[in-house]
Amino acid sequence: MGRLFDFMLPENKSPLTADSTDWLFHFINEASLVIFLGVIFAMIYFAIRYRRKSEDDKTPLITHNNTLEITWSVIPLLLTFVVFGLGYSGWLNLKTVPNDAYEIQVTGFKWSWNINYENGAQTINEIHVPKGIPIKLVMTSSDVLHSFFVPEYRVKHDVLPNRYTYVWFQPEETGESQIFCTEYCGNSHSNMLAKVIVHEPEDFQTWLDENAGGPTGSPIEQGEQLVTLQGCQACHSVDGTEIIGPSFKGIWNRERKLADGNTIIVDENYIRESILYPGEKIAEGYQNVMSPYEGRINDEEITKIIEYLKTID
Amino acid sequence: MANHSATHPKHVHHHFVDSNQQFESAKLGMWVFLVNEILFFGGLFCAYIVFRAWYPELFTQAALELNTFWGAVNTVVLIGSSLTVAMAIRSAQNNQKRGLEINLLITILLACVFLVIKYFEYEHKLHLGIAPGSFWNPTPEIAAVLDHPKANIFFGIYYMMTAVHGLHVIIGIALMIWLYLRARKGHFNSEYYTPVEITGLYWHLVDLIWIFLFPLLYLIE
Amino acid sequence: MASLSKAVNTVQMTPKKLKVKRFVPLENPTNTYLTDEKGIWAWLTTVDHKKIGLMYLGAVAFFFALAGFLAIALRTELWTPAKTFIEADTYNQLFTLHGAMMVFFVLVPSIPAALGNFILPMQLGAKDVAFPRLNLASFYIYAFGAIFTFLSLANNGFDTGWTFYTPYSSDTNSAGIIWVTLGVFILGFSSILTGTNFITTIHKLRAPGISWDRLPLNVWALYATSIIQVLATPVLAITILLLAMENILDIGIFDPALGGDPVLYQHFFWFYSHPAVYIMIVPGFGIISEVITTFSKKTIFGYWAIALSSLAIAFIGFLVWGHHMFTSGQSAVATTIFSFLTFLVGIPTGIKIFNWVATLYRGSILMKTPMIYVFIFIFLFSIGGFTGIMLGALSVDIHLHDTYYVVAHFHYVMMGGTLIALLAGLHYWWPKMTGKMYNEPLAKFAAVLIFVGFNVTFLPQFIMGAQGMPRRYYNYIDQFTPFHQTSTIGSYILAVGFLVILFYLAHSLIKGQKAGPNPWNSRGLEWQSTSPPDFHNFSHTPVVIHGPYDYHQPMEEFQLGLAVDHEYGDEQDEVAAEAHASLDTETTEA
Amino acid sequence: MMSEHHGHHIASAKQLWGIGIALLILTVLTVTVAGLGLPSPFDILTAMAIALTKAFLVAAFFMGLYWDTKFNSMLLIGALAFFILMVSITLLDTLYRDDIVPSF
Repeated sequence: MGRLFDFMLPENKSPLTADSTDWLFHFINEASLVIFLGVIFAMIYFAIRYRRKSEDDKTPLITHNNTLEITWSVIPLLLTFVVFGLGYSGWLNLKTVPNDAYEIQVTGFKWSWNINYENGAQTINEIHVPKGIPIKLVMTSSDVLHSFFVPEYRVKHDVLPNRYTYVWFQPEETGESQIFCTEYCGNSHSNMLAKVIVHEPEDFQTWLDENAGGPTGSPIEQGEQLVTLQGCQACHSVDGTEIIGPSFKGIWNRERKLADGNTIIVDENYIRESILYPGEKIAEGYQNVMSPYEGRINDEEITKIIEYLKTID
Repeated sequence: MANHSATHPKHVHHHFVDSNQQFESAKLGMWVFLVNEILFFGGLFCAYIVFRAWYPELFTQAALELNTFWGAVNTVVLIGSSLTVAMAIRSAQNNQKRGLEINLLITILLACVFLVIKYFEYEHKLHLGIAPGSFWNPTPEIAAVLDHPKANIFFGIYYMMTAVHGLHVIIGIALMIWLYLRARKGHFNSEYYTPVEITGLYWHLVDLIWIFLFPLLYLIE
Repeated sequence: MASLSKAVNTVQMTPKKLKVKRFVPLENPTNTYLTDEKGIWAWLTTVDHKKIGLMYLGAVAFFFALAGFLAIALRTELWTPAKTFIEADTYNQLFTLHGAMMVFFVLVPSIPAALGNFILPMQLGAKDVAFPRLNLASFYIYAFGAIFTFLSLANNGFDTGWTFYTPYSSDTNSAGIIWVTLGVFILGFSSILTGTNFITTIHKLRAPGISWDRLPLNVWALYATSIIQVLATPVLAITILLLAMENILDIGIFDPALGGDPVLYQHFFWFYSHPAVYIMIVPGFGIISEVITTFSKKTIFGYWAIALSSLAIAFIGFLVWGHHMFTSGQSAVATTIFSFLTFLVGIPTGIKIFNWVATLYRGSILMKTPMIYVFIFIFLFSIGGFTGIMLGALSVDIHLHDTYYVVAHFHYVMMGGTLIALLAGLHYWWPKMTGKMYNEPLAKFAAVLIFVGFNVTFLPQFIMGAQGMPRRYYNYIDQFTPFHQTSTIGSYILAVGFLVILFYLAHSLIKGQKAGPNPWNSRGLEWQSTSPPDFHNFSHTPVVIHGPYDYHQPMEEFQLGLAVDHEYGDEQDEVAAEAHASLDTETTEA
Repeated sequence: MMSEHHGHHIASAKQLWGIGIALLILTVLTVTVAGLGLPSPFDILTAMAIALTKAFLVAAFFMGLYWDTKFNSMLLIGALAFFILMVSITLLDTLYRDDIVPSF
């Protein structure tokens, strides 16, 4: 605390992952500042002290000085070794997940984060965690590259399709922390935001139990929750607003013009096809940007979503 | 470099001091270009090595679909054409206009033979549905032998490597025809044969690449 | 003055003795490369390296203005956290285009192909580059590449970022990506041809006496650059070809949905694109060395340290590409080794800066515009370098990767480094290229505007980046608003600075004062010709007996040429040579 | 005259044919060895050793590096060195993805 460059960093809410990073950040900044000011001072001093007095100025012949060359090669070299070593050990710490970490599954997709808990609880764009214990996120992507970044924990890792990557952190106070996607992933990349919500351990347990098993209620209610959990609303509104894709409002059983000029009635089969293979029949006036949900959603869930969509009029 | 007493021959450009400087420059330039070529193909070889290290069994399996006999024939054809190009340069150095023309013609012929064989190889594979990328649609018999989920990637690499190499062969043929036409007009002699020399270098590189492609793609048992 | 001295010196050079005499460049040349052939057609078909260099300079300036205009649009859009005046799709396409144009159309060709083309043969005392026609071809290939890139805009554009990461780029349905990859592929050839040409020229076309230890540091820098161009660019070509095939044919090498590996794409891409950073900055180092000696009137401090550090940077630059991939999912072993090697590349860069500052010691320092840009360069580039150390440190990079901190870092290096060096070189060689002087007070004013505007634009980006602001964001959360607004204001100041430069350079072309052959009293060989130079650069074959920075030697000994009749070249040549001989008043013992 | 032009060595027809025949024999050899089915990694090692020998013959004699300036050979070797660098560093990633922390 109380370092010169404190103003640059966000609050540190996960000391176990952030402390060494912050220390090194300050160290490099301060060491750099000293050398930088030295160089700039020397440069400006020489410019004034040795300014040209006449066109006939004679300058001495100084070709080189091996002692100096070695000095200003070796000292920075040693400094950078120190920086490398500290960066390496801090990074090892970020890589080494404590054995007792609580695991949460995270799936990134265009343009939301889907969170799955061990007991079937699901959320979208909200990671609920208890404070004071290490949390491990096991992450994958269902379309393109994303990157999971929580500035206040100093953790970041790319999220790749067909592979699992992970980060860990241990929040020490309750509250919210911002999550960003930092790997460019298309139109709404900058809206792919989420929050870590840190609870007291007992509150977290209550929350987890309440949400066990995923969507609940009537098929229509489950359909509504699925539309939220699957991130549909990042692109499709339910109130008629045009976002990236067509709104869900008032589409059921109506005619729809397609980009290829044909017209189609929006029925069960069209909705099913549009979820699984969105590129097949594009609505007129929209781009083909949705990633296929084939393999990410089952028929039962599709049926529930269709039931829900019928009700939005 | 300092030799200014010789007259400035017609084929020497204004910014060169003499014929030798021009020849050496052209040759150096060509070698630098070959460095490019090596790293250009290097990218493909790198992809090959990475995937082979990941899936050695895939490469053993998939190489069975490639015809070693015709691959070997093509190797011999290209080596032969390298030999004739070297002979063509020798002819030019010795002022043998006729020898130069004949050797260039044989080279062009061999290069065409290479492409024809390659064409039949491609044709056969496409017929079996072993096609690159989204055209990948192997017949049931092939699919039964080649039951590897990443088989499409091996052939993706195979097609990229051979097609880019084939493209170099085509460019080589075009250059060789250009040389032949100039040779017929008597442009080359022992004092000036730079284009023959540097095209020869290019052609040898095309041969070199194939020398590695052949065992890497065809000879995995 | 008028005596026709036929006295001739003999300089001992291996393997044979050369007769040399002094050639004083004409104050008012009547026959220059600009008057040699006239008309637009003569320009478009010229094989003269000087004209090609100028054409490149014009093209680079055009693309810089265009990409700079895009930057202003982007900064304006970021004035508010949500939409200010353009849609997300447009924004994404604009930042992609800004990046791609700045990298491929501006920074890569800027110094080598524009200034380098003009200056390199002159510094070597050559009449042209080794392959003048290839040189012209490289310009047209560059133009074709640009056309293809713009055709992509007519085909839905592309919004992948200039890095074209798979699978986003290979899955996109926009045809624009095909056109732009084709464009970049073609541009690569232009870069390769320039590099090939320079390497050959430096090896084979040096004037008598220019041994490797008398090569100007600018030439050393361009030599190192050319090596990188030749070794790295073909890998970009094959990468971009594979990417296009991935998009068109789905060959599956990079696309995880087809079994491929997106991280492999990143290896391929950065194998070129990291060394490409050195393609952009190393020529800048060359310019700094030239300018700093001229305006200190002093021998460079640590000639070999600076020359060899360029080569060291070129070599080590090939070993560090993975530091762009610390969060990508590459293996831990690779990450560790890449981080370690990354620090090694910082050392030769530091050595250069220390040597430049040491050169100032006990010099005779004249703060003309080029020298002011050198000071700005050292200031901004040092910040870029130190923040590079920050990003090389593994744990810190995890936090800073893909944030505005990185954006600010590479702008400090690329714009604060390369572009400022380009401005230094442009002002330094402007009298040589055009024969005219520019308005010095206005030029200094513009330099100050650019310095202030630059820092106002990019310093806040370090802070918001460290605070967590990710790059390539169209919307942002409210807490970053003040930083973004400061940055936007800074970008406007920068733009005004560049407009001032445009104004006084245009004015100089029309009404500038005559510069004379050597307005800075430099010892560099390129200054021992007329301004502007004649078609063959020199009316004689220059002979060099001193290093390019030997300010302790008299000027006369830098104006030597072969004292033999011109038996080659056209007749104009001989006339010009005789005209010079008649001005020859004295000779010096060498 | 020719002694001055060190780049203008003229190979004899005998030399060139000799190299051509050697290349032919090596091709037959590599196909034969591949047919033997040597255990891995000896199969790929022999195949590469033969290919390198062939490449050396082509580069040294057909391309004339044997008689040429050293610098051109350096270019070729340099290109190969950078290729090997590219491959080996990339392999440092792709072969060691499973190690969570570096196992030096």
